[in-house]
This record gives sequence, structure tokens and C-alpha cells, in this order.
Amino acid sequence: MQRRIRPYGDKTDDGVIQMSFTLPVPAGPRAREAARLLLEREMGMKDVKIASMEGIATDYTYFVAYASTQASLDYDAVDVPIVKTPNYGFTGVNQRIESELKRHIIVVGGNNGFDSHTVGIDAIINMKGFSGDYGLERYPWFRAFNLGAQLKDDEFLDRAVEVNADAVLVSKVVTQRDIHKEDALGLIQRAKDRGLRDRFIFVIGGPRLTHKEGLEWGFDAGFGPGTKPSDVASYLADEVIRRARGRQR
Amino acid sequence: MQRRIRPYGDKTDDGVIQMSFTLPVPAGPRAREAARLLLEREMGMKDVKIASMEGIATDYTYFVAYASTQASLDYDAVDVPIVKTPNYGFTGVNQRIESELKRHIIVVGGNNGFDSHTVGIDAIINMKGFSGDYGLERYPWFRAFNLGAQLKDDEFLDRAVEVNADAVLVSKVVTQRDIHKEDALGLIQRAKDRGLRDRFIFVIGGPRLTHKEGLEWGFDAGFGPGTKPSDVASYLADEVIRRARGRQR
Amino acid sequence: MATLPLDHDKVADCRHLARGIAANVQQYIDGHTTVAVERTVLRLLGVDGTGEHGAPLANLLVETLHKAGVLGKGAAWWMGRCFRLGMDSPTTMALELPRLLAAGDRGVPPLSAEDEQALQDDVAALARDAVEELGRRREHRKALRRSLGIGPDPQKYIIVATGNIHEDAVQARAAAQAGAQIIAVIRSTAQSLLDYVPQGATTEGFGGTYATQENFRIMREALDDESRKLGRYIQLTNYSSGLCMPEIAYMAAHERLDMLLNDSMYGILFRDINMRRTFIDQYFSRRIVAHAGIIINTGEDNYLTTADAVDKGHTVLTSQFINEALAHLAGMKDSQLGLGHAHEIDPWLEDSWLLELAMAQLVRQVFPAHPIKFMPPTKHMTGDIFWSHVYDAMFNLATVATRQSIQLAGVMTEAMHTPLMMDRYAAIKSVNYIFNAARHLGEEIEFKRGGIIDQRARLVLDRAHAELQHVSRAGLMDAIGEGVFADTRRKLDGGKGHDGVVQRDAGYFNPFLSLLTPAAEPY
Amino acid sequence: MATLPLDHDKVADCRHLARGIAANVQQYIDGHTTVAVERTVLRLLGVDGTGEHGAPLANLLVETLHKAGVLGKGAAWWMGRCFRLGMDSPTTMALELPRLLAAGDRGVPPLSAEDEQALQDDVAALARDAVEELGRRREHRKALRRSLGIGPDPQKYIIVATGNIHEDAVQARAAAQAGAQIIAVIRSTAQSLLDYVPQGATTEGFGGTYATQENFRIMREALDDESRKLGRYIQLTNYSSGLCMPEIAYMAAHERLDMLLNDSMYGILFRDINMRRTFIDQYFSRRIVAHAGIIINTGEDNYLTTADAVDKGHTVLTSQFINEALAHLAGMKDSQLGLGHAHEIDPWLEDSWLLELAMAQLVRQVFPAHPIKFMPPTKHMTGDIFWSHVYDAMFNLATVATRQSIQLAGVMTEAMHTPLMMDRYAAIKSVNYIFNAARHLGEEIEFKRGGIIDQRARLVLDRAHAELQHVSRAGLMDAIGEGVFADTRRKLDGGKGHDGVVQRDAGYFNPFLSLLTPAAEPY
Ligand code: B12
Ligand code: B12
Ligand SMILES: Cc1ncc(COP(=O)(O)O)c(C=O)c1O
Ligand SMILES: Cc1ncc(COP(=O)(O)O)c(C=O)c1O
Repeated sequence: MQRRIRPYGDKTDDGVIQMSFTLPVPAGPRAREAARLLLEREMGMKDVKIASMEGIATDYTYFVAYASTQASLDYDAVDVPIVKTPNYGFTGVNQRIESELKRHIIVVGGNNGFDSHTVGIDAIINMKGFSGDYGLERYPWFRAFNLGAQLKDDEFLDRAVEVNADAVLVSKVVTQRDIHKEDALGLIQRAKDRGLRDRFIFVIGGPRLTHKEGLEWGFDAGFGPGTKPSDVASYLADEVIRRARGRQR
Repeated sequence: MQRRIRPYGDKTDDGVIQMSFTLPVPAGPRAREAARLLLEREMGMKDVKIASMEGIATDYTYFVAYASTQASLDYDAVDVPIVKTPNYGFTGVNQRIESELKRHIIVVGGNNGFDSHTVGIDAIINMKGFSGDYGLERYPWFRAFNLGAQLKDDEFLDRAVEVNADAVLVSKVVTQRDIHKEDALGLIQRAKDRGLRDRFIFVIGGPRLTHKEGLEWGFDAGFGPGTKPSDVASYLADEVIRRARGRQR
Repeated sequence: MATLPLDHDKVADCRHLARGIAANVQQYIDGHTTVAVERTVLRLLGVDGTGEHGAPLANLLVETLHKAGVLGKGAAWWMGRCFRLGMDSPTTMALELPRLLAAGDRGVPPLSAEDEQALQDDVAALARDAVEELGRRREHRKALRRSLGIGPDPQKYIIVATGNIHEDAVQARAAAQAGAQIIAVIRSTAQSLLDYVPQGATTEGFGGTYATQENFRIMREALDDESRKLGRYIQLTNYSSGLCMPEIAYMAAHERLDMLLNDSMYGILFRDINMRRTFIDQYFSRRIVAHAGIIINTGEDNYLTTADAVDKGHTVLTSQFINEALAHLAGMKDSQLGLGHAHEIDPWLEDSWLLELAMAQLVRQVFPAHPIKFMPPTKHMTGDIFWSHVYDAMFNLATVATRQSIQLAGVMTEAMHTPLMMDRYAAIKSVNYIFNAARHLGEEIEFKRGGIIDQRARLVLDRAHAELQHVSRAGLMDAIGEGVFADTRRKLDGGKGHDGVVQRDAGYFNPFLSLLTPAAEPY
Repeated sequence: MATLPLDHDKVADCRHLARGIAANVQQYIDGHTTVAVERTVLRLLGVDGTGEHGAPLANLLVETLHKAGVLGKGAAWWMGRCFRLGMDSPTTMALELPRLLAAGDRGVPPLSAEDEQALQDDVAALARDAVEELGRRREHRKALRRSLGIGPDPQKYIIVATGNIHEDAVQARAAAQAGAQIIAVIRSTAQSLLDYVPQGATTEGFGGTYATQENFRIMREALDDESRKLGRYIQLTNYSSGLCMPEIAYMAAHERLDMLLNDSMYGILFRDINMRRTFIDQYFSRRIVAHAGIIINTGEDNYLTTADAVDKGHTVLTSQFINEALAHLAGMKDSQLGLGHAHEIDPWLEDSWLLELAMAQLVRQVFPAHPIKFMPPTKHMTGDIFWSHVYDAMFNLATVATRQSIQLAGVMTEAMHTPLMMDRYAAIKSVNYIFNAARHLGEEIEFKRGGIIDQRARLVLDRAHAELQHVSRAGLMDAIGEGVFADTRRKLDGGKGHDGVVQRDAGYFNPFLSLLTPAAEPY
């Protein structure tokens, strides 16, 4: 079934969106017209309303605008991979591991490259956890090692080997000039070069990440903003159990 | 000379614009992907970043996004009519009328239709004026009649005839469903029907108006937000003088 | 606790002066009626539906009486007379009356004293039923409201305005989910000048949705449902204003609205409605509202859109005293008087926010028992929605710091359009954040004696006092003629709707004037 | 005037404890030097430019001495030694030294006491010139600053961060035009871990622009020009932080920067730089800064990004006392200590804004003569830029209400990217509006004794006092090991740059240690 959707302003399908942007020209009637033409003629919008025009520097003008986009989308055709594991909760995860895997799950986590943001990975791993949800360190059936930030790829992988990890958790926060992508691809490449890619479950997370990107970059999963430790624990429990079963067969 | 411009985020020609909009779907990975696709695939933007996704009602999700538009514009080809009169200032205008026209300029002003906003026309006509710039009532060489709001077209035109006005000043503030346009066209049509269109200079003004629109709708000029009474006085002085000279010849 | 030292004697004198001013106006009111009042009487008596060309029957009947010059006896009397003449349906009356009236004594013969009494008794019985029904509906509201609770002050009041009542309901539910406590359905732009109330559910309007009885019902139903879901009673408000002020008050009472925008002077000043007409209409509308336990919101906030908020801040207070006095004369309780004021001082003035605090605090203290309504900045809002959103944030903080009762949430797109769904959400989110993050600010700070805030509050009170003395000398109607309020002048016999004003005959009959007693316990 | 009753004895005891803690660390510092300190000495002595592979000559020379294990005598001594050996250009030294050092006594024969004295005299003369030049540059800045004026507190501080110094200059001018008083050029993400300072003008960086001497010069030149145009002196700041802390302090002093981010512990906690290295480096950097009349901004604000601002608010105060004590030991005046703190309490907590006021007011009162720097919310900012903008607005109000000295303008896109030109404009516009509209709020209100604000301030001071007692018992280095600050633990010999720490020889020579006297009048 086709279900085309459009932005909703205050009427179904009115297509209204709000925009703000800067043009490298001085403020004036011509700048206003340029802003209008940009949206209407060049970007195909209708009912363009320039709400505000303000000169914000010599030769730069800032606009706020509302307009109606003509674009629409078949929502039912939007297909996006999602992490399918339900959230079993702290107790559920532990029970599952205890009854189905019967051994601890071991993970290492950290942030490679020059990225020194640790709060995200701390939220997942450290006792305290995130917004009331305990971190992996608190799970009796997990053994988690938080390696911190600014890790060299080899250091990271060495530790994973050393503790015989099931999974490698990577946090990427700084995204300028796609440095997070570069760092992420670099780590996976290094793991491949060392023949370690298939030994570990590779999980990536961060505020600008999606599961889809994680998969595209060669990880097994990706977690975005607002992730709870129990989301990750549930996923890891399922995945480690699945792989263990695979091996048994 | 061609000078193509694009929005400026923090680098020349990066094309970055900020957007916010609502989609009629519940929040989740699929909604996020739909928002991204809308901007990227349907609207042709690059580097789409969904900054925020929030469910704001059953089945409605609100997004903030940044993306880079690929559209650009030849700024030198942007052509917009502007009111060409310079601002002569209070004294300048009066001197000009005194020396070149040698009689008072008479204007009537008001707001027709159901629109009851008078602050805009008051700002132009009343003594006090607008942000330190005196209103037409204060000009010794103007005689200005403020007719208020909610005027019927015939009432408005009758008064113009009665005082033998040079100009009719119309304010339009409410723009919902283009009611301002309807009211504006209605007045001009009525003037035409009564053979009065060419007798008066018709000037329109309001917060969502441009000179261009004024012309398109059959007025002699249009004034937008931030107009000062002296802008209008200067324009009227020039225009009345120009027409007076035309008649003499 | 943030309080200002208040000159209580001066406040008392202001009230005293306002009572005198109101009494004067009331004298005029008591000798007159209007087409709108009489239509309301008919509606209360059960006249509903439309006749020829879709015009409401109430309008057709009153128009007929008015044209015939006999409205001074009161529509209620004529209804009774029609009963005696054997007509029992309003439709018949609308069809027959013109002919009978044209025929004079032959069409409508004089009555014996006995018949006259019987006539009045019949109608009074009907009227009693009507008033009791309103009472029952008030009690129904009260029960719902008490069982679910309405949440803490400042009450979050937010507007919806799509033009389509069904779309409005969707947006109202969304607003309630986001935290709104009161939903206002903004009325279509031109409605206040219509001398009739449209009929039925409507789906088209100009920047607002027509106020119709059916629309009221639809929205209240949606909110009752949402209230139960949220476990929080969501209030509903609309406009009892314009040329149909009392009729809408009746419909609102009937459909269990909780509040109404209702002002003794707004229509005069901002809609150029005749002042006599407005004064008479506001009185009867308030009689209904007093009985129905509805809270009114007055419109003084609007003054600061045409007059400067620094120079004319005191006219807001002046007018609030007058609105209060007039409302008291209609039997309203202080707890029903949501006197309005607004945050409209030029934001780029140094210490402008301190001046806003002064005014808000003053109004709060002068009217301590009143559900004061604080209106957001509008005039100085701009198309720069980011800045405008911050400006609203400062308003939000002023609201909670001075413990206002009701706050209309300012929306960042004020200078552009009536709110989109996302604009409204952003507005409520900002209010939620600030009310919570500064919840006890008002209890934590003191204002410096003799400081900017204190001095400003004194000045405003002094000026209001002087203004009331002036109005009391000039009389309210002449003062309006001078442009005392909103920098706007209006003539005694100018403006719309003047021809709908009618002098009461000696035998004027309106049973509701005695029946509509104030609710002892409105909520 | 909004003030809190302050337990002055407790504050005095905090200072006393901090002095003891600092003295302890200083003992360690005084016995050591680092590669960064020695590079700085060389730069002061005129070593500039690059050698092989584009590495700075200062690095090549110090690396050579360090590898040879002779850096403990001080690079200044070695420079003098090279002079005696007939080398007069750093390039020659860099080429020749390795060979000579490898040859031991044959390459570098021992000196007579007389020659040793002559060596030190030569170098000291050069050093005196260098220090005098810095003094002249300080006076130049002072003259500009005094003639144009810097505008009122809170000073508006705003960042630019395009990566391209020329584009930065455009944006800095725009910010100044919009009202900014201080421009901070954010540094490329990875630079703090580089053990050298890049050379020349740069046009590529990761979310920031490399701190190079040439970049400093370009930006200061642009701001000098803009300052004259605006008739207002615009200040410039950068980072004296990371592995090149003292070198950058020197460059900044030379290029007339006005401020520097410079903290005694930031690198340890947030960049995992070795703590010994950092303590030694910060000392020498502050000696320069004290002389050059530069204001530093410390980094306690960062603690609240990793630790909770309610639970660990007191660690900010604890650290400020320590930063102050260490800076005093380096000769800095209170008027140069822009101690940092931040607005980072979970905004959705009830009365969170009152808690922010408490902390800001407390810091203001404990450090009355210091140009306190208030940092905006970062951790709880979200991609909902409308809400985030409001959150920043509340921060702006807290700033002006508690009379902070310097305010970093919060930008609504904090959770997204370094500011676009329009983001920055929106941020400054909001600050301009609020600082002006509530200019005298701080003088107009009092805080209730025993209220939420008062109690919170007491609690924070009490806890800071207890924490200082603990740190004083444990020693600062061990306390860091326990995770007292920022919920982050660091090991004594862990972290980056530890191998750049060198014990001073008995004959360690560094003429600047005596020459870099504090500026009597910094501005
Ligand atoms: C805290 C912080 C810091 C702290 C970091 C302290 C530390 N030890 O981590 C300090 C102050 C040191 C800091 C420094 C800098 N920062 Co910083 N910082 C932030 C800030 C304010 C909050 C980030 C945060 O902690 N969020 C809270 C956590 C819990 O959220 P999260 O990371 O998204 O994690 C959640 C999910 O994403 C997910 N997740 C994250 N990782 C992982 C991993 C796995 C495996 C899984 C399953 C899930 C997962 O789960 C978590 C819980 O839900 C952001 C701005 C903001 N509000 O977002 C800027 C920000 C990230 N910083 C930024 C920058 C540029 C810097 C600096 C480079 C600035 C400079 N030039 O000086 C420096 C240097 C840092 C560096 N090189 O890495 C930019 C990045 C811009 C970009 N998009 O690239 C931001 C966005 C600020 C900005 N607008 O400029 N920063
Ligand atoms: C003041 C005001 C009112 C006052 C009007 C009082 C009065 N006597 O004018 C009151 C409170 C009565 C009012 C009522 C309503 N208002 Co009103 N009001 C405003 C407000 C806050 C300010 C407008 C204003 O006065 N601006 C100041 C003047 C000086 O600016 P200006 O009009 O742009 O004029 C300048 C220029 O445009 C130009 N100009 C204007 N006219 C002319 C004419 C000529 C000839 C020339 C040369 C120049 C010129 O020069 C002026 C000086 O620079 C705006 C919101 C906003 N901030 O803009 C809403 C606004 C205009 N109102 C609005 C609405 C919907 C209403 C109501 C219908 C609401 C309702 N349903 O109840 C009612 C009814 C009014 C009606 N039917 O017309 C909407 C309109 C939406 C739209 N785009 O269509 C707005 C935008 C608010 C909103 N977001 O909903 N309003
Ligand atoms: C009391 C009152 N009535 C009515 C209105 C709305 O205007 P109208 O319905 O006349 O368009 C307002 C606007 O704020 C008001 O305050
Ligand atoms: C003192 C100090 N140094 C440096 C930085 C910047 O971090 P880095 O240069 O290490 O990336 C900050 C960040 O706020 C700081 O406060």
C-alpha cells in the first residue's frame, strides 16, 4: 500500500517547513528576493514567506523563512534496518545469559582516534549507567572493561584479545569532517588486517549514529542517542547466544 | 557577470541551511529515516543531519535538521523593482513640496476589509510616527486623513474623492489565506469600476508586503516592514510632483 | 517572598472610584436592551435552529420585533404573547409574527392584567428550567474538574486556530499531552462583527475557527476524553465578545466551557463596536457567566499593542478596576475575574524586564483573589523566531516569578502566523522548562525597597489612581471618547451595532434578570 | 543587592588549605623541568622557524638534548654552551649538537667557573631583552585597551572555529559587530596532544583552527583593525593547554593575546596528559602570563560534563581554590584569574535554575576580585535548537543577575556542531537582549535567608571545605588518582607526555625564572 506523507504545519499535507540560512550578500530588497527565489525557483517550494531578514555582518544576511515543500514520500516504502532484540531489562538479560549461555559475556569498550569523549561509553559500561538504567559493569553476567578514550586501534584490539572479549564497543562523538567515520572504518580495517574482524562482535555508538550507518561501516550494530545500557546488554546477550549456538551446530 | 551564491554556514558555498518540520508519523528509526529521505532524496539536499526527533502528539513527530542545499543562484540576475526615491527627510520633503509643487499633498489612509489592525497605518500617518520618524500629520506640507480600519471599499474611495486626495494609503496586516491580497485587489477593482484608479496614487503597505507585490497587484507602490513615514512622504512628494509636471506639459 | 509595599489606601480608593464609574454606566444599562441580549433570551428559552436562508431563528424573530419597534417589551414577553396566540414553535412564530405585528392591535390584541400575569408565569417557568439546566451543567463541570484536578498555577493556556474544528481537536489533544491546561480556540477573524452566530460544525475560517455551539460541543467532548486519558481536567475557552457577546456566553455555559474572553470595552476599542451596545451586552453576558461559574478573561493586554506600555501601563490597571466593578455589578465573584495584562514593554529598553516584573507583581498584589491572566509579548515580536522564542522565555520567567494565575503561552511565530503544531509544542516545552526550573523563584527573592521595580509599581498605581479620578469626573463614555484607553477614541453613537440598542419599555419583561443568580460555588 | 551571607572564616580556611596543597605540588615542580618548558625557553631566546621535515627548531634542539640525557641543565645553558662553541644560529646548533653530544667531553668540554659565568651572563642578557620585549608588547596592548575601552561586564565572549584562520577573521569581525567583546579561536581537536606547535598560517582543522603564532598574529591584526572601527577594544583568547602549554603562553604574550585558557588540571583529567608534566608546564606558562598581563580562564566548567553538577558542584569550588593558589605561586594577580564554572545542572530538575543561581552567586562572592568566567550549558543541550536556545537564555539571565565578569555565550547548536555564522549571531543577540533588559536585576533583588538558594550555597561551600581537607591530607596527585575531580582517575606516571618530564640538575639554568616578574599593572 502506498501512503505518501508530507510535512504537517497546521493542516494535513500542507507541506510547511521552517528554514533559516545565511546568504553572502548585504541585506536589502534584492537579498530578500534572492532568498525567495532560492527557495521557490531553485528548491521548488511554494508559498515562500520570508519571516525575517537581518544583516549580520558586512555582506552576510540571515533569513528566517517558511515555505511549503512539494516533496512527499511513500512512508510504507521507507525501509530501515533496526536492532531487533527487545529490551529484556537488567534481570531478564542476566537470566537469559545464565540459562542459555551459562558463562560471562566479556566486552571491551572505548573511543579510538583523537576523540576524547568518554561520557557516552561510560554511560553504557560504568556501574552508574544512564538515566536510571544500570551500566554493564553492574550486570553479574557481564565482565566489562572500559578502556577510555584516545585509544590507538592496536591498543584497543590487543586488549580485546587479551581479555578474550566477545564484543568490542566503540564510541564516536566528534563528527567534524566525518572524522568519526574515518576512525570507525579504520578500526574495522585494522581488525580485518589482523584477522580479528570475525572473532568479535563490533558495536558502535554515538550521538549522531544510526544502526544503518553502523552496518554500512562494517559493524554488527550501531546505537544512537538515548541508548540505554540495557538495550546494548539485550542485543549482546542475544547475539552471543546466537553465535554460540551456531558454533555448537 | 555571473555571480552564483549559495547559503553560507561556516564556509563559503557550503550551502548549509537549518530546517524544522513535523511529519505525520510516530517517532522512531523509521520516522528518522523518512525525514532524512525527504530532505536527501526528495529535496535533493546533501549531508543531511537530523539534529532532533521528538514525538509531539500521537502520530506526529517534530524534527530539527541541518543539510546542505545544492541549489545556487545568479545574484546579479536577481532583479527586483524598488522604490527609487531617496529619503529626503522631514525637512527635505517639505522643502521639496514647497518649492516644486507649491500646494499641500492630500492623502487618505486606512485598512479595508475585516482587517482591524491600525497600528501600521497609524505609524505612517499619525503625528507620533514610527521609531522617532514623524508621521505625515506632522508635515506642514501634507494634509493627511486617517480613516482607521474595517473600511468598506466605497467608504474609503468616497472619502478620497471628498477630500480631493492625491493618494490613497492602504494598510494590510492579516494575511491568512491571502485575505490581504483579496482585499487589495478588491479595492483596486472597485476603483477601476468607478473610474477612480488613475485619479489617485495607490500605495499599499504592511508587514508581509514588498514593492514588487504592490506593483503586481495594481498599486503604484508597496512598502514593507520597518517603513518610515519619511520614506512614504519622500515617495509621494516625488510622485505627485512628477505627475503634476506631466499634467502641465 | 517577592512582594512590593502596596499603598492599600490608594488601592481602596481606586476601587471606590471604579465602583462609582461602573454604577453610572449601569444606570444606562438598566434602561436598555439590545438585539443580542434579546436573541440570548430566546436561545435560553429554547429557540434554536435556523430559518430562511440559514439565518438563526433567534435572529429572525428579534429582527422582526426590532423592525416593528416593539423589542422594548422584551423578546421573552413576545414569546409568551405568541404562546397566547396559539403559536408554539419558533418557526411558526418567525413566519407569523411579521404579519401579526403589521396588523397592530388587530394582529396582537391587548391583554387583560390576568392574562399578562399568566403570560409572564408561563415564560418564567420555561426560564427557570433553562437556568436550572445551566446549573446542572455547571455542576457536571465542577464534578469532572474536581475529580481530575486541573494542576498547579500558573495555568498553561494555549491557542489552537486551524479553522477546522476537527483539526483543532487533534491539535488541542496534542497541546494537552504536551502539558497545556487550558485550550483556547481562536475565532475566525471576521466573526466578532457578525451580528449572528453561525450554526453547526465548521471546517473553514480565517486564522481561527468559528465559534458555534456545535463546535464548542465537539471540542469539549474531545477534551473530556483527553482529560480522562491524562488524568487531568483540561479547560476550554472561547470568545464572548463582539456583536454576539451574550449569545456566546449562553452557548458556552450550555456546552460547559470553563472560561471566556469577555471584556467590557474590547469591542468598543478594537472592533469599533458601539459603546452603548457593548456595555449592555457585556452586562447580560456576565449575568450568565456568573451563574454558570465561568471564568472570564478581560482584554486589557490589548491596550499595550496600540499604546506604549511604559507611558500607558497605568491604563491597564485603570481598566482592570473598571472591569472588576462592572463584573461585580453583574454578580461575578473575584475568583471568576481573570483580569488581563501583558508583557509588552519595548524589550530593547534598558531594564525593560524589571519594568515588566513591576507591573506583573503589582497586578498580582492588587488583585490577589483573581485568576489574573498574563498575556505574552506580541507587538515587539519579530520574524526572527529564535530571538522571539527567547523573548517569550523571559515572559515565562516573569510569569512564574510573580505567581500569575493563568499564562497564555507566547509562540515564537507570533509575528508570522497562528501557531503551527510544532510552534505550539516549542512554546509549551519552554514554559514547562521554565515554570519547573524556577518554580519557587517568587518565594526566594525580595525586591529592593525604593529600587527600579518598586518605584515603577508605585508610579503605575499613582497614575492609575489619577486616571480613575479623571474618568470618574468625565464619565466612562466620555473618557473613551477622549482616547483614555488604548490611545483609541470612539464616539458615543459611532461604531457598529448601534442600531441594535433599544430602550426598554416600562413593561420590559426578561425573567432571566432575576433568575440568573451568581453561583455560590463556581468550581 | 543580591548577596548571600558568606561564612568568611570557612572561605579563609579553604584558601589556607589550598595554599598548603599548592605548596606541596610546587616543591615537586621546582625540582623539575619538561621538554615543553625548555622549548619555551629557546623560543624566548629567539629560536624560531623549522628544521628537517618541517619540525620546529625548538623541538629538534630539545629532543636532541633530551635523548642525550642532558636536558636537566636547561636548554638555556646549552644555548650558551653552543655560543661558546662558536655556533650562533639555532639551525647550526640543531645540525651540530647531536654529533658533539655523542662525543661526550670531547665534543663539549667542561667549562671554567669564569666561562660558566660568562655563558650565563650572555644568555641572561638575551633573556632580559626577550622579557623586555614582552613588556613592551604588554604596554602596547594596555594602551590600545585603555584608549578604546572594553565595555561593561559581563564581558561577552564568543567562539569562532572554522578551521581556516582567514575565514575565522571574517567571523570574528562579524561577532564583534554584533556585540562580542572577546573572541576565542577554538583549537583543532587533536592539537592538545601534539608535542609541537605547528608553524605558519593554517587553513584546515578539525572543528577548530590550529593555534600557531602566525594565526595569533593574523587574528590580532584583524581585531585591532575592527576595534578601531568599532571604537571598542576587542579581546582575543586561545588555549595555553595540552602538551605545548608554556610555548603557547609565550606566543600569545608575544602576539598580544588578552586571555588564555589555562588550567592546572584540565590536561590531566580530560586529555589524559601526565600529571607531573602538566603541573610543571602550567607553572612556567603562568610565569609568562603573569608578566605579560594576560588573563587566564581555568577549566573547572569541564568537571560538570563528566560528573553530576548537583552532586559534584563543590569540586568546582575546590579546584578553583587550588587553581588560585597555584597561580599565586606563579606570581599571578587575582585580577588575572578568570576562574571557570558552568551552568550544567539537569535543567529538568525542579528549581534547577535556583541551584544555578546559588552556585554562580557563591563563586562570585568567594572570588570578588577575579574576572570569573561563566560557561554555558553544554551537557544537557539537545538537538532541539529552539529549546536549547531558551536554556541558554536562562543561563544569560543567571549571568547578569549574579554579575559574572566574563560569559561564554551559549550557542543553540551546542549538541550539533561548532557554531555556524547565524548560530553565533542568534547567541549574541539573545545575550544582548537579556543583559540589557535585566541589566540591574542583581541590584534589585535579595535572596531569602535560609531559602533554597542560600542553603545550596552553604552546602557547596561546606562540601568544598571538606574536600579541600581531604585533598590536603591525601596530596593533590593522589587525590586525582582517586577521581576527586570530574569523576576521572589518573595515575601518577600514566598519560601522555610523561617521558617529557626531566629532573633538574644541580646546575640547571633558566634565566627566565628570575626575570619573569609579575606585571605591576597588567592592564
Ligand atoms: C561532555 C563534552 C565534552 C567533554 C568530554 C569529557 C569526556 N571525558 O567525555 C570535554 C569538555 C572534555 C569536551 C571537550 C571537547 N569537545 Co566536547 N562535548 C561534550 C558535550 C557537551 C556532551 C557530550 C556528552 O557527554 N553527552 C552525554 C552522553 C551520555 O551522550 P552520548 O555521547 O551521545 O552517548 C549516548 C549515545 O550516543 C550512546 N553511545 C555513545 N557512545 C556509545 C558507544 C556504544 C558502544 C553504544 C552502544 C552506545 C553509545 O549511548 C549514550 C547514552 O545514551 C557535547 C555537546 C552535547 N551536548 O552533545 C560536546 C561536543 C561533542 N564536543 C565537541 C568538541 C568539538 C569538543 C572539543 C574538540 C572542543 C575543542 N576544540 O576544544 C574538545 C576536545 C574533545 C576531543 N578532541 O574529543 C563538539 C563535537 C562537534 C562535532 N559534531 O564533531 C560537541 C558536539 C560540542 C560542539 N557543538 O562543539 N567535550
Ligand atoms: C497589534 C496587533 C493586534 C491588535 C490591533 C490593534 C490595532 N488597532 O491595530 C489587536 C490586539 C486588536 C489584534 C487583534 C487581532 N489580531 Co493581531 N496582531 C497585532 C500584532 C501583535 C502587532 C501588529 C502591529 O501593530 N505591528 C506594529 C506595526 C507598526 O507594524 P506594521 O503593521 O508591520 O506596520 C509597519 C509596516 O508594515 C508599514 N505599513 C503598514 N501598513 C502600511 C500602510 C502603508 C500605506 C505604508 C506605506 C506602510 C505600512 O509601516 C509600518 C511602520 O513601519 C501582530 C503580531 C506582530 N507582532 O506582528 C498581530 C497579528 C497581525 N494579528 C493577527 C490576528 C490573527 C489577529 C486577530 C484576528 C486574532 C483573533 N483571531 O482574535 C485579531 C483580530 C484583528 C483583525 N481581524 O484584524 C495575526 C495575523 C496573522 C496573519 N499573518 O494573518 C498576527 C500576525 C498575530 C498572529 N501570529 O496570530 N491584533
Ligand atoms: C476580550 C477580547 N475579545 C475578542 C478578542 C479577539 O478579537 P476578535 O474576536 O474581535 O477578532 C480579543 C483578543 O485578544 C479579546 O481580548
Ligand atoms: C583549560 C582548557 N584547555 C583546553 C580545552 C580544550 O580542549 P583541547 O584543546 O584539549 O581539545 C578546554 C576546553 O574547554 C579547557 O577548558
